[in-house]
Amino acid sequence: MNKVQIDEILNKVNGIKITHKRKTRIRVDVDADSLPTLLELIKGRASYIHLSAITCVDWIADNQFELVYHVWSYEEKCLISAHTRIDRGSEKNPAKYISVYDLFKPADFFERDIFEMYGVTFIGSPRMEKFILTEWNGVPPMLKDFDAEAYVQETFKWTDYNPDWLQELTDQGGGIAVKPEDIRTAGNTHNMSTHRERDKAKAAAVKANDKMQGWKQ
Amino acid sequence: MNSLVLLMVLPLFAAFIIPVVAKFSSKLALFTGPVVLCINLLLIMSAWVKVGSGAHAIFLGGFLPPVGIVFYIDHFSLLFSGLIASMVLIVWPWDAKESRLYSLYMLLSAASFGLALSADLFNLYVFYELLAVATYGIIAKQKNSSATAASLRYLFISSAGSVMLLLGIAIIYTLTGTLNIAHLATMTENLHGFAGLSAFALIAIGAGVKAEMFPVNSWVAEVYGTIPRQLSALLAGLISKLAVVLIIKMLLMVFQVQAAFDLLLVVGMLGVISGEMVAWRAKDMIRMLSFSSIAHLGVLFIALSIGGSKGLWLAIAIMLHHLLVKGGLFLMADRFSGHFDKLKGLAHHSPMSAAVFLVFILSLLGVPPLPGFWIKMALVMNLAELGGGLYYLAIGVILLATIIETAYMFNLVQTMYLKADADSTPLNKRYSASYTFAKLFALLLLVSMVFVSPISKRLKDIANHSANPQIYIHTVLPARYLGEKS
Amino acid sequence: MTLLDHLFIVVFSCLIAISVVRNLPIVDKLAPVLYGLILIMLVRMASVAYGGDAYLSSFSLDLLGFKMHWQFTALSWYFAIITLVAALASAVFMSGDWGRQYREGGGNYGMLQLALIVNVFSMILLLGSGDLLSLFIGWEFVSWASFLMMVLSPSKLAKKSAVKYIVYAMTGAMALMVAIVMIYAVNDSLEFEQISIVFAQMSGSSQVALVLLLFVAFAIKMGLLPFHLWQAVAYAETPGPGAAFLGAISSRMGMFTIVLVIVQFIGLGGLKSVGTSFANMQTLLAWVAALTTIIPTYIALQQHDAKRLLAWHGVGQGGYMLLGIIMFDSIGSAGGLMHVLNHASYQAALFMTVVAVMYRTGTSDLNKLGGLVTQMPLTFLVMLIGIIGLAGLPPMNGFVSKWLVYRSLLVNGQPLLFVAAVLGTLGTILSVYKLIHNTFLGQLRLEHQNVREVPWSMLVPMLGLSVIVFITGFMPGLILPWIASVQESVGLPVIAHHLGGIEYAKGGLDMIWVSGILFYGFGVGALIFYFLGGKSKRVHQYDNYAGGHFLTSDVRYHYSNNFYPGLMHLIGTWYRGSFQWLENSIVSVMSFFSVFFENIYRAKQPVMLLLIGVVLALLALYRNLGVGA
Amino acid sequence: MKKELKIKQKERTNPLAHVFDDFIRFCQSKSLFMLHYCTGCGAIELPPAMTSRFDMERLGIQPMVTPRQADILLITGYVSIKTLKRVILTYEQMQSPKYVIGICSCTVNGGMYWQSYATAKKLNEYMPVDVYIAGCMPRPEAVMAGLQRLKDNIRNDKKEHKGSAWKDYFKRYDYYLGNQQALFGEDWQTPTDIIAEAKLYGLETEETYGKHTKLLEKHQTPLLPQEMRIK
Amino acid sequence: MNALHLMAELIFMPLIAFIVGMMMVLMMRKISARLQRRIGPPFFQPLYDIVKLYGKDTQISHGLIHDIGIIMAVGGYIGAEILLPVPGMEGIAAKGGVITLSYFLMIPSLGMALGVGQCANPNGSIGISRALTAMLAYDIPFILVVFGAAWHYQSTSLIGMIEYQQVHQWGIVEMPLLAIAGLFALQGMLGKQPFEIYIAPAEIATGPMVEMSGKYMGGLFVMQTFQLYTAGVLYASLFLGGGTSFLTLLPKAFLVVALPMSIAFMFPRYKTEDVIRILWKWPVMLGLISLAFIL
Repeated sequence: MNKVQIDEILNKVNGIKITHKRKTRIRVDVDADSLPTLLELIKGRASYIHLSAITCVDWIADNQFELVYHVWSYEEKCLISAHTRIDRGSEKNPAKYISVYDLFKPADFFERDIFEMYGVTFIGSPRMEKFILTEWNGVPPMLKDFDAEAYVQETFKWTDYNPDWLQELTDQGGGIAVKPEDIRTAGNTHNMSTHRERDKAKAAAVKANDKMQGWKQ
Repeated sequence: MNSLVLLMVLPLFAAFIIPVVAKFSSKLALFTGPVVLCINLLLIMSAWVKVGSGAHAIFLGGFLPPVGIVFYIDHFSLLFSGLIASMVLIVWPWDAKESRLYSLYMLLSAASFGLALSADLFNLYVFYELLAVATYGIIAKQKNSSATAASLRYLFISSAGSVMLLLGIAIIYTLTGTLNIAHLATMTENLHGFAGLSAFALIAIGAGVKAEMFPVNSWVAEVYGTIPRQLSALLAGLISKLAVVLIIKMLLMVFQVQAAFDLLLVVGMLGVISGEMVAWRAKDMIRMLSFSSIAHLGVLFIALSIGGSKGLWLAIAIMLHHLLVKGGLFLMADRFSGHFDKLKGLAHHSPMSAAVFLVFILSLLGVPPLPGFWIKMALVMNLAELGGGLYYLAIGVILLATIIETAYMFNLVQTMYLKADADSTPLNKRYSASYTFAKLFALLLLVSMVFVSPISKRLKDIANHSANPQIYIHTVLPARYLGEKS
Repeated sequence: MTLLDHLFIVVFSCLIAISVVRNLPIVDKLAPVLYGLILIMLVRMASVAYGGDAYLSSFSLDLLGFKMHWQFTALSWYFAIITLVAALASAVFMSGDWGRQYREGGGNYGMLQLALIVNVFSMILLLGSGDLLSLFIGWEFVSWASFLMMVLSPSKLAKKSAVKYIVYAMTGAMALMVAIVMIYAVNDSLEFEQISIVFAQMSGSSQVALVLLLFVAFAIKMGLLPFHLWQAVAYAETPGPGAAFLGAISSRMGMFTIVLVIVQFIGLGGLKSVGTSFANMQTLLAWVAALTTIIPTYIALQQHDAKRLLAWHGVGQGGYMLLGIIMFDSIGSAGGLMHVLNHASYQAALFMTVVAVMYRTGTSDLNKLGGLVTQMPLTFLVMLIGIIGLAGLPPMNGFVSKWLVYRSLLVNGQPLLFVAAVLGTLGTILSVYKLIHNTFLGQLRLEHQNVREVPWSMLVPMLGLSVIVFITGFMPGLILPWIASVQESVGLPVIAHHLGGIEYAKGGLDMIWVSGILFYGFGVGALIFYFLGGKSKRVHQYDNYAGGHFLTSDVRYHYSNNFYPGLMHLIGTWYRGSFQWLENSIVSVMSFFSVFFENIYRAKQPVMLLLIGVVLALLALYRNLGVGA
Repeated sequence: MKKELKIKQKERTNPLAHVFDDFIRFCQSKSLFMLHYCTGCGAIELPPAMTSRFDMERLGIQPMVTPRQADILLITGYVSIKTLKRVILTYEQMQSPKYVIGICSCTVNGGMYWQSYATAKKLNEYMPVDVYIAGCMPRPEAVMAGLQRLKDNIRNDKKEHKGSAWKDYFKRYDYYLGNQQALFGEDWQTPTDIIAEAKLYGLETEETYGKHTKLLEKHQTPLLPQEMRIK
Repeated sequence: MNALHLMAELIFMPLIAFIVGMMMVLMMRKISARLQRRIGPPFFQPLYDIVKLYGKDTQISHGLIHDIGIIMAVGGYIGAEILLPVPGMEGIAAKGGVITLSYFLMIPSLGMALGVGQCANPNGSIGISRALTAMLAYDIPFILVVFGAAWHYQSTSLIGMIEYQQVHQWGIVEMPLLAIAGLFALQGMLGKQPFEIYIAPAEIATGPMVEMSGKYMGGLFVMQTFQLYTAGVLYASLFLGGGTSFLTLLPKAFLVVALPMSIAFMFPRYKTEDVIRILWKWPVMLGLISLAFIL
């Protein structure tokens, strides 16, 4: 089935945007409520029978989640990734979307995983419950507004780390130049909002460390 | 001694008087039968004492033997007539509505007495027919359709049987010219040819109809199934035995030859196997009992085939034992009968009837202390002494029959002792004479268990006395006649 | 009035006493006392067991020309003492709390007591028989008595299996009657000596017939191979200690009669002379015995009901006894005879433990039990001693008799029989471990948390029997003189014995030394265990390694179903029907014939038969007249 | 330095006992049964340590399957909180003297997953660890060196007291239990009854009991073994 | 058999068995190491293991029967050692023949089975059911071998057999096939690699030994030493003429144990039913053929 035929099938869905990335990759953007019809269409008409994954992206800025359905066809040797955007919702009314379990059985696991990691409940999915993080009952951890490092800082106590072998080294005058805590606090990355500022702070700390090392050569 | 003729005359006379008496008062009609039977019983007892160890012949109408009718009185025939009187008294239908049934019963007893006593062939045949007619009448008395069908079938078979009996007698008459058994006994040599033996075969099968012999006993199950339990007790218990007596008289006096014995043996064995096999599948109490009685009569024939006084002694013992046990079982069936499943849990309702039933079965199977065991042991011992393959086959058949009997009898006992559930019929608890008589029979059985050796000695004497032809000939044919002949 | 008459009178009066008083509460006290009384009467006659001559009874019956008299030889005394001990133990077991529970459960307790005394009476009668007819009468009494015992349990299956038993028993009795008749027919006497005289005169084929008939009769009662189908189900379904009694001794009456009739009067020469030199009767019997040790044992391995398992072992162990006896040499026959006593002791004890477990937990299904060792330790101890005996391991008496049987197989050079016997033993060890593991070891179920030990009235007989098992194992010399006197009375070579065991030229057995060494080993092991190692902490059954999984009480992880999967893959397919087809074929043949005959009776044209007969007769007449005139 | 907690275990008085103890400690150092709990990526380093090139058996160390038979618990790699529950259960099922070796830096201080919400950072907060072998998968030589170090600690434990860290679990059980409850919640319990074990072997100190053990008692009735009872 | 001699035998026989057994265990582990091109454990490693296990401070027990099981296991083998004739100490061995000895070898496995049963661990129960099935498998050829030997030497006491062999040639010369069958059965008896399904570490966590800690595990290690020693000496006295002195007996015993060990570490593990199928097919056939020759 060449490109024209596949486009002709795909265009049956109104409001669809198709981009042929490679011979084996087609990206399709479609709005939320017409995605299930698209999946049904390509499964029925175009032998895209294997749903290999459902992934979710947290666009915190646009307050949206992006759900990507990767469907593979053995005959075509080609993968269609259907992108759609759903509203991110908030604490009070969490994000919701329709489940495709009746089309593809594996969807059960993918939806359960996204529910656990992002908090998106899929209506009609058989088991909307904890999957991997059975011990975790906090905020869905993959959300952008969840800061893992901050969580770690206040749950785990950083005791000072001076094992006896370090004791011997320091007695002989050696030891660690810059304590890991200094790097950590100096870097103080946890209230930096963007990556770039964090990297800049890290580089400064490293330069300070090299300077200290200098005296040893 | 001549008063013994009354035995046969009185019931005949009563049979015709009862309908007339019934016109005046039904109660009188009710009692005439039993009164007559009691008189007969008294006569028999007095004769028993008078006869002592000898024998006596009555020539009716003064005609001398080869011509006239002869009654032969000895312990053997008196024993049977006594049994007839008491059995008919026991099964007397007190609650019969119209008097014709009483006259039929009177007719029946008259015929039986005749069979037991008479000593010449033609007379035997007449009484045999009278007996058959009486039984048709009684069977047909039942109102339901299956009874009439059964009696019809019985009519066909027994009439064919009596035709064969008549044919046998005719052959003997043509061969010897006489019908008096004693006279026949003196000229046995020309009866031992092929014709003689075929005559014996015909007589045996003819009488066999009544004696439930193998080929001709298909009527047994239907008839016993439909007639009242008391009557089937009488028929199975006694009447069949009378037919066997007829065969015995012929066998002992005339046909003491190996071919006859073999015939009886084969027929007996077939009877045993067929009876047991079908009883094994029977799912209904009465059907099982009737087929079991066929089997036991088969054993009787096997015992007869031993021949001589030993054979006769065993036959008498088996007959008495079978009368007690089968008669008792049929009388018991009056209280509980019908399909086995309906008998579930019976032992819990009335342990007494179950115990009595058990005693009868154990004696039937031949469990040691009970008399059944000793009879079976003696039978098997005698058969073994005769040696020969056929006799060992007979032993095998008898013992196989015991095993099959154990199987189906104890299946029934097992259902009895199970827990009663919904569909088992409640016992008809109303008082019935036959149940008390059944208990009496059981008591008799247990008592006889203790006196096994004295009873067996008495039976041996009777057998020896009546089994040897010389005594018979001398009493029946006066010396004068004999003197001329030899 | 010899001692034997006293014995008969006492036993009969006990029968009357118990039948009168069976429904009153005092029967619980009276029954054991009566059995004790009979035991004392028996002990008074002990001289016969130490080489004395047989006791003749003054009773003798002469019925219908058959003379019957009674005598008590060493053989009968040996079996009688086993019967009485088993009866006493089951009576004591029955009369205590078990009886109360049986009564409340709707069982007919009085009848059970009566059945037990009837069994004892009939067995004493059989053991005391002096000639063939009294033997037959005793044999019938014993069959009917055990039928009475079996038919008492309310379940429908029990009644069906009881009826199946009585049919088998009657077949056996009839076979015996035919044999007796064959012997009587020759010279009109029923004495035991007649057997050998008649056997000598008989032609080859009738010899085979006589031996086969005798063997069939006794094999049915003992449950040897072709006729073993009835025994397991019937004994398993008998109520409570009745099963213990039947399992212990009832089927060994077959062994008594085999020794009495076949071994004593037909003897080795007779057996060897029957049939060709290679396949003579002795090898046939030996192979029946060998197969009987193997097949029922591996059927027992598959049972998941404890009583069924033990009953199947009863069948299997019967094979050992016959295997021992059939060797006809001193140690083999001693082994076979001793195995009767040994088996009676631990089989009764094991059945009682299973009944005790049923008394407390209500079920004997091995898949519904487990972990009862902490709740019922004494019952566990009795079962442990019992299974060591049943498996035939050293300290217990089972080992002595099995050693004797093996030793005789070794001396007679029978490799295949030797392997067959060992297969039987190993099968026993496997199934016996399954029994004790599934009931007492492993995970304790929630519903059995508050199960308690059985009351003393049930423990005393069990412990008594296990003491017997141990004592006769530790010092087999106690019962070897009985066996020596039995061998002497039956005409077998007598075994040389001393208190510890058996002297034998090429390697004897001294149980005192062997057990001594074993206990010394255990002592040293205990010494090492308790003194060299430190303290050990008792832990709960959920504190267990399960691959990091937290064990909770709702998960049932006790491994009991399909206990030997490997073995079952290999041999399971052979045993599926456990030889049920043997029985079904006979039944189908029978029903075929009965249908055939039934059609004859239903046939509508009997008159046709008659007419044919008449026509034939006419034909004969015509021919005759032609000739006669 | 934390103060030396006196344990109630009575010291054996007779001299022979000391000789005996030294011999046992020598044998303990010479024969160690290893249970490696392949939690993380470090486990791949152990097969080479066992096979012909490095041959752990030379040191007398054998791999064993069940914690009951094992002396050393090798925690190889990061320990997620879910796995930590099983690791603690396995540790408690092992019989002392038992030793824990943390391989890979993830057990030391969280390693490269130090900022992950799902992993336990310091192993010795939850159980006493004898030897750490740092390295983001240390080479087999390092593992062998670590094992050799452990053997030396055991052999001269009398002088340096570095070989009996396992007693610390009983001595400061409350501290460890507190850390565990912090992670798993208050109703955290394991089937092994550590308090009873401490009492039995006399290893309890005042720090064994505390706030957290009271919490434990509130949630779990200790599993008492069924004792044989005649009546 | 004066008391002193008796005491000596009672104490020294198990001790000798223990020491020689430990050397055999060492040899076994060295062979497996050498086959895997490893150096293998130091000389006293078995001693260290056993002392360490007995020296453990804490060990768990699941109940009295668990303890008694281990006592029966060790005690049973001690009894078996005393019955096994050793040069110079045959006093007690005369009391029990080879049949008694083969039964003595069954007691430890039953004792251990009871102990493991009480541990209420499914791995243990599965292991025990496989161990007993394996016992069923290897005991048939073993009994055949014993039968053949007893029949050939016309006596069941081991001492009689050894004297017979000192006079005539060795058993292996006269009954070669039986000796091979004996080796096959020995392979099964020692419970090593090809027939080791009941200790399958990965599948059922060392089967019966899953809940054995401290001195319990030590007891099983001691049992293993006795097992190797008994197998070696028994086979030697059956087929290799037993030794008049230790110098001749021990090399034979070590050779007898070394042979199956070197075979063992080449093989993976058979399934339970294959164990039975193989052990009932080949050694039994060999045994029967050789019996045909002897009888």
